[in-house]
Amino acid sequence: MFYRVAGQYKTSYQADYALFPVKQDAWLLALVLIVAFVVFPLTASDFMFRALLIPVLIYALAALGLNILTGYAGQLSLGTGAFMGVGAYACYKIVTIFPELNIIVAIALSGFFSAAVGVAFGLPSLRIKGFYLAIATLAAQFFLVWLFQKWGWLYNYNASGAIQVPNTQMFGITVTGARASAMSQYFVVLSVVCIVTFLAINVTRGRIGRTWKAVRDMDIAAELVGINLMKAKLSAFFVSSYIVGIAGALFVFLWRGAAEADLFDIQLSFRVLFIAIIGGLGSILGNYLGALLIVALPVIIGTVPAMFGLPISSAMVEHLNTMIIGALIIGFLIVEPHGLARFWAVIREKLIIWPFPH
Amino acid sequence: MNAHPDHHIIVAPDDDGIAKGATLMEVKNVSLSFGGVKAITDISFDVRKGEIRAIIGPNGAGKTSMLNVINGFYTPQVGTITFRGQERRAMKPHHAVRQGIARTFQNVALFKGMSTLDNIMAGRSVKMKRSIGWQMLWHGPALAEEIEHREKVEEIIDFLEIEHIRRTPVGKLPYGLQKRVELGRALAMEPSLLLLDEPMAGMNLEEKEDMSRFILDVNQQRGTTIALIEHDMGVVMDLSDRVVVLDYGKKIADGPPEEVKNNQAVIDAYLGVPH
Amino acid sequence: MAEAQTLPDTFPKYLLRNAEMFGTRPAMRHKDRGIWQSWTWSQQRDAIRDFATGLATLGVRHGDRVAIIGANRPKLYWAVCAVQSLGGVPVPVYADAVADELSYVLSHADVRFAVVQDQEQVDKLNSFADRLTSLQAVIYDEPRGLTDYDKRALHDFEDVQEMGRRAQSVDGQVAARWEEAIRSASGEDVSIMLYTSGTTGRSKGVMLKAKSAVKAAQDTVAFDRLTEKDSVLAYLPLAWVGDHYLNYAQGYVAGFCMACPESSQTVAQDLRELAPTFYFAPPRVFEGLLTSITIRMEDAGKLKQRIYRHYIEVARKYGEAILEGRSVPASARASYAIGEILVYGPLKNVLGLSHIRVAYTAGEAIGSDLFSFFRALGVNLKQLYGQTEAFLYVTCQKDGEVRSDTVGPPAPNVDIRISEDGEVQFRSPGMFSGYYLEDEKTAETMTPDGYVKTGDAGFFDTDGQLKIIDRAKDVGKLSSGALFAPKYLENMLKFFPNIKEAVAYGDGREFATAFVNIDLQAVGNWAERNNIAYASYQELAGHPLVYEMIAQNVEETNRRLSAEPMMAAAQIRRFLILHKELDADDGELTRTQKVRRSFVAERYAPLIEALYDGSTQKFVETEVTYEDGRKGRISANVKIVDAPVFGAAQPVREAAE
Amino acid sequence: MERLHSIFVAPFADMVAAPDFFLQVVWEGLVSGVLYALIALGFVLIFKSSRIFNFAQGIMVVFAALTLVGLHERGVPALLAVPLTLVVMFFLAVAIERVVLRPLVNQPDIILFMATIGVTLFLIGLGETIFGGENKVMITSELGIPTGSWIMEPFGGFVSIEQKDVTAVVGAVLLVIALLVFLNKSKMGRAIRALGDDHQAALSVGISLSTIWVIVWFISGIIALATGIVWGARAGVSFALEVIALKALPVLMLGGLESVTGAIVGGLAIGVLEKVFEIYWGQPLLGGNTEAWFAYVLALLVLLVRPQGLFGEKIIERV
Repeated sequence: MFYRVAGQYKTSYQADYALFPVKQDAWLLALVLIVAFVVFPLTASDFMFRALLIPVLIYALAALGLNILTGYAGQLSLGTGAFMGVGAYACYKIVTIFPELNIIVAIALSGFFSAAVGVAFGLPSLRIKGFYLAIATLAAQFFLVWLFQKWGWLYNYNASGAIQVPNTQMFGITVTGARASAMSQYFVVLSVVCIVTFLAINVTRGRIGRTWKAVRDMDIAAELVGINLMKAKLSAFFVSSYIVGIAGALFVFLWRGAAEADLFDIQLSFRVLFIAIIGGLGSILGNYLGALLIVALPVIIGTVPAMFGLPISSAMVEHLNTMIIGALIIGFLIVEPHGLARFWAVIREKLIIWPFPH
Repeated sequence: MNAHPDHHIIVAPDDDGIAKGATLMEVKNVSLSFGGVKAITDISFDVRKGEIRAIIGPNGAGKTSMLNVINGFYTPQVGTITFRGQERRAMKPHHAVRQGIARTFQNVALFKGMSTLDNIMAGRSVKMKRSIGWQMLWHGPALAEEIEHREKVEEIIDFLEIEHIRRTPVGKLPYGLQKRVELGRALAMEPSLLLLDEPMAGMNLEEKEDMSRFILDVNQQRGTTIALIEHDMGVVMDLSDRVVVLDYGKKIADGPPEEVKNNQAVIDAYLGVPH
Repeated sequence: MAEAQTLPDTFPKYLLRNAEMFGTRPAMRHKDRGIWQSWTWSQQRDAIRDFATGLATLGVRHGDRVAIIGANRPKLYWAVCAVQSLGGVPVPVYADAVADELSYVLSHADVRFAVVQDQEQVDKLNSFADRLTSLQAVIYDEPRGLTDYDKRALHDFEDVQEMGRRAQSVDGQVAARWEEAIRSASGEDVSIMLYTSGTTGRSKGVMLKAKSAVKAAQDTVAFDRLTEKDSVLAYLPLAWVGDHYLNYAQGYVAGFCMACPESSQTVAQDLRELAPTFYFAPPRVFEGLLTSITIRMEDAGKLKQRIYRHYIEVARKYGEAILEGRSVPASARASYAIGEILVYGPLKNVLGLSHIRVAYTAGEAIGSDLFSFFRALGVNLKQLYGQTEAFLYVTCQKDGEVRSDTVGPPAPNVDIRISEDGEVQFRSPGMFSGYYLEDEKTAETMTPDGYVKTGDAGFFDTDGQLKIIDRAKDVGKLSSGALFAPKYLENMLKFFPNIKEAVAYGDGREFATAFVNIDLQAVGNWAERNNIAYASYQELAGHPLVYEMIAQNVEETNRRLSAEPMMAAAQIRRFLILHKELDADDGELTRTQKVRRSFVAERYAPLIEALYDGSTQKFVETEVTYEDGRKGRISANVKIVDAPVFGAAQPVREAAE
Repeated sequence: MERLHSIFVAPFADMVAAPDFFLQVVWEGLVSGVLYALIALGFVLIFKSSRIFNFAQGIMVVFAALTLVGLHERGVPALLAVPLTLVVMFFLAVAIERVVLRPLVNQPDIILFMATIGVTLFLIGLGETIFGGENKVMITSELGIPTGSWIMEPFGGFVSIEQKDVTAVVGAVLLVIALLVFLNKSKMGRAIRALGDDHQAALSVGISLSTIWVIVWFISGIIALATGIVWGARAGVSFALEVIALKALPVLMLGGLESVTGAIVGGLAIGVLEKVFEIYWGQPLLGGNTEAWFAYVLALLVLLVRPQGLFGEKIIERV
């Protein structure tokens, strides 16, 4: 209906390969960006930033990383939480060793550590396939979390066993630590997420993205068209773990402020996996939709009954939340196994061919 | 505004310096078995540059195993394969691709979640070189490379008359079209030797005629050497220059179609005369 | 009007002018290799110059006839202009013409060269090359499959261009001389020869002078205010006068951009991508669009259907008035505006009609519901009446003065009169100069005082618009003496979506009868929704429920006929549904899809007898031609059904029994 | 040198020096192993019959135990609570078949896997909403399970064996025997086994797919309850068990997804090995708590050598 595509024809491949070949998509994105960069900062409260906006962005980024591995390259991972942990601990060590380093640079560097660990645990994928591979990532999950607890060097031998984010500044504004304002943290997270997303879109739509998808759809055929499976799989592990790693660094440095090893347990892995699946495997947009749903849901469950004068204990909120998310996952898989992104794609398609049903 | 496109860029195989009619590949005394079960026994034949070579035989004759040996998917226990003058026995399939051997599969092996265009583009992965750094930026060298290969792929799409399904996920296509897309993907690799595994299996008469025409066109216009497996004798006889006949993993005849057609051993094999 | 005197009088002159005036504006697009390949006017001039000079090298001379055969392709359109630039005469031929037809036209026109699209056409030419001694060389656009052909008299289009470029580089004056020859060319030369498909007999080569052709195009370009900013999709056969006029002639005169579709299967998709501003389609295309809209909407959800029906109703009430700028209540205007957002806009978008400024339909009568439907959506659809002999336009409707049952007043500078026996005759700037090599036929068609006989029966109604009833020679009389205009009946029947084609009989008989072809898409969809299984057209056509449905349509037709004094006597008393679709390959339709009534009558004589002898079914066997040219036979027991008649006609029926 | 000694010599020396303690460790490991094996068994059954990687198997254990305890808390006599819990598990099986499996039939494996994770979350939420999230004590004695312990004195030392552990082992063995008899001797059992290989063949036995699925999930439910009772008796009942339940995964990988024998052997092996590793290497050298990851790393190492698991059949790739 609002998508009027008649007359939007391409006279060159450059135009055909534009980020948004359809004008309306570009407008929509511009609108979203304006809301994110202008409207929210002008209107949102600290609670809104800390409870909703920042976590949505960080979870979406982590899911994006996972999605590259699972959705694009078809390699199931149950160890996302631990890889986020690697990013977070790496960032912590970098910041303690080089206190002068710009925090963004530190975060960007920390991704390489998680990427390296990711590739190491990805090596078995060359021999092990499908569900069997999940065990490799589970091994990473449990082993790494154990390591976070036992290896004192990682947390500078703090008595508490936790890492505490120091105050750091960028352009004279405190962006991490207890003194940082929610809004400044939001801007940092938003910028990082936007840039990474842009780069990820580019990688997934070009040769490398095709290689990953080929491996996902049929690895034997991929090999027989000359794709080097090892390179393809390991590059997916690398890119995926890199993004997951910086999501982990953001998670601790720009949101939680402090972290213990338990924060990166398997529950975190599952939460990110749910976001990727509910959002839609093999999609970039889906990660944002999924994160919005999974992060917003407890907030809604926590506040809506109260508005109707039905106070619910926080424990009950948590129980209901778990149950509803479980039901939602099943429901979504039944209604649209390909997630919210596909859901949106269907709606978009419907808008384009409106008023026709097909 | 584009300059007007040159319609005559034909994606041709690399010039491998082998003259038309000379031996491109030679299979010598190859035997293959799986856990004691013999699939191929002591088979030798050659493929000459520029010809259409058919490998035929009843079901279970070892045809697909033969192809799998040629493109490196299986390693024979005995025997050698010489391709473009290089002798080898074991190698990875993606090395075979780099050497110039491409193939299609009996049961279509496409990337089901990807569009026709992406499937054929995937066939050009080997030829694309831009690093992940350029890919991330997209604009610039990566895009230029993408477009360069897109042009080649569009030629193939045009050649195979599949313009109307360019953006359709191949999983949704009818079988006959999937086969054509798969041929397109193999052509995108610009092979010196194209292996076709039952290109006409499961097709109706009209689709078979179309496919025969494409195979002939590929051979004539692009000069691609083709080795194909077929179960259906009729089509093969019209199409191929020379035919190898296998039965129970052994070679029972080799020669031009007319000669093979009248060979008693071949007739017996097809009629199912017990050995 | 100083400028008017300097206006070019040939199309190549326009090419040079456009290349100067609109050098960087698009002249041609072609959906190829997944994108719209585009050429500016100056690129187009260069391409044509290279080809023309190449042709000259091959020996094309002033007055040579050059056949152009193929689908809508930039290179074929360039060939037209290139041949004209050398003073030659392009002779476009329908791409789907079978070898026999092609051979007749080519030898009749005595063509020396042919520019063809692909291997298919080359093969056709080769099949009768021995009989076609005048043909010197064939030039093809698509090299596919032609590798092994004898290349002595066969050239690639681009090789010919290359020859031209070489000639230009060898002699620096070649290009200048080419331009000079164009500038000094006479408007009196024949610009093009169009072979009319003709509903009877062999086709005739209609010769059109450059000056007349250009003048006609100038008039209509001014009439519809076409400019270089307009665009069209050239998807109709390029041998048809409509395509040549609307796209080529008007395109050169106005300087707008012509686009060629990727293939005939992708026209709808291409139209949607391109969204042209000027559009022509015969009524059957609009009918197909409406049918597909209706069918697709039937699968929509309840809410959508309600929205759709509500706003279509709003459009029916006010849409045309708003389009024509008549006064409409503010509330209706608001309602229409919402409808534009919810329904009309999206609908036009999906069909690729969003940017249409002017759309025409012609060739057949168009149902008023169908016509109004598109106008109500805001598509400025108009009718014109034309002929190859007139270089298309005889009448056309002005914006704001549009009706579905007339074809409008005379086009600019056209003079029309109705002869005593009711035939429409005209004189126009675009008028043809004669049939090639057939002077007596030319004489037959012209009146002594220089009017062209159209062969159509018609009259001017009160507001000066022309109304066409039928082909003059087809208008007959029932045995009672009442008027019988078969086309009129057929058109009324065809306005029902379930009926694709109808053939009416009754001349000299006691009453009128009809053959009906059902619309396989519409009826098939209906069958699917009602769980009626069928394996073939024949089976569906013979289904009792289908007969029931068509009987209702015939009854409705009779009711409408009974309201018209002149036509009431010709109500349809008996009809049958034909067991096969009428097909051009079997000679039942012309290449432009018009019914050959007398041929059909001959072919199905037993069925016509059955219509009049009271039998309720009849066994027939028919030869059919398949797409690949093979022949086969099909047979069927065709049922014949009575239809009720209304009003004054009643007594005749009793007499018949 | 010292380090190498502490890794490769000292632990074995300790084992030999205190064989009674070593036996105690092995016994403890064996009991955990039995529980791992039971969970894995329920899993294998479901995988064999429907190709579903049932992540919810572990949580079904907790859910069954929680239901049992919850019913008892609400005044239902212990011996009545057991059959009532079985009824609940039956309806759970029916519900899962109706709500989850039927609509998702023919979806890709990963989708079904995710659906079982959804089931997992739902069951956790449901259990906590109904019975509360706090830890509970298994009604061991109410069910007539002996709670004392036997002291044995081999090699001059002593080994303490709890009677409820012995009950668990005996119960598990009986359960496995019953299951094997069912799978091999009954028509339904054969249908279930056939299903893994060929849907059509299984259907030709004359039992509908839905029925088979309900039965299989119900059997898994029975196994879950048995596991839950035993485990609850050892460690209390709470959703913290979930993490331990996850250990069924490495067991499965080790044993092969489709092998009943593999599940049992894998379970026992992992139970014993992780305990031995923890006591003799983990605690002295690595700071302890190695049970958190040992099973996974072991399974990973085995898979690297045999990608199809210890008991899986070799996969031959075909094109």
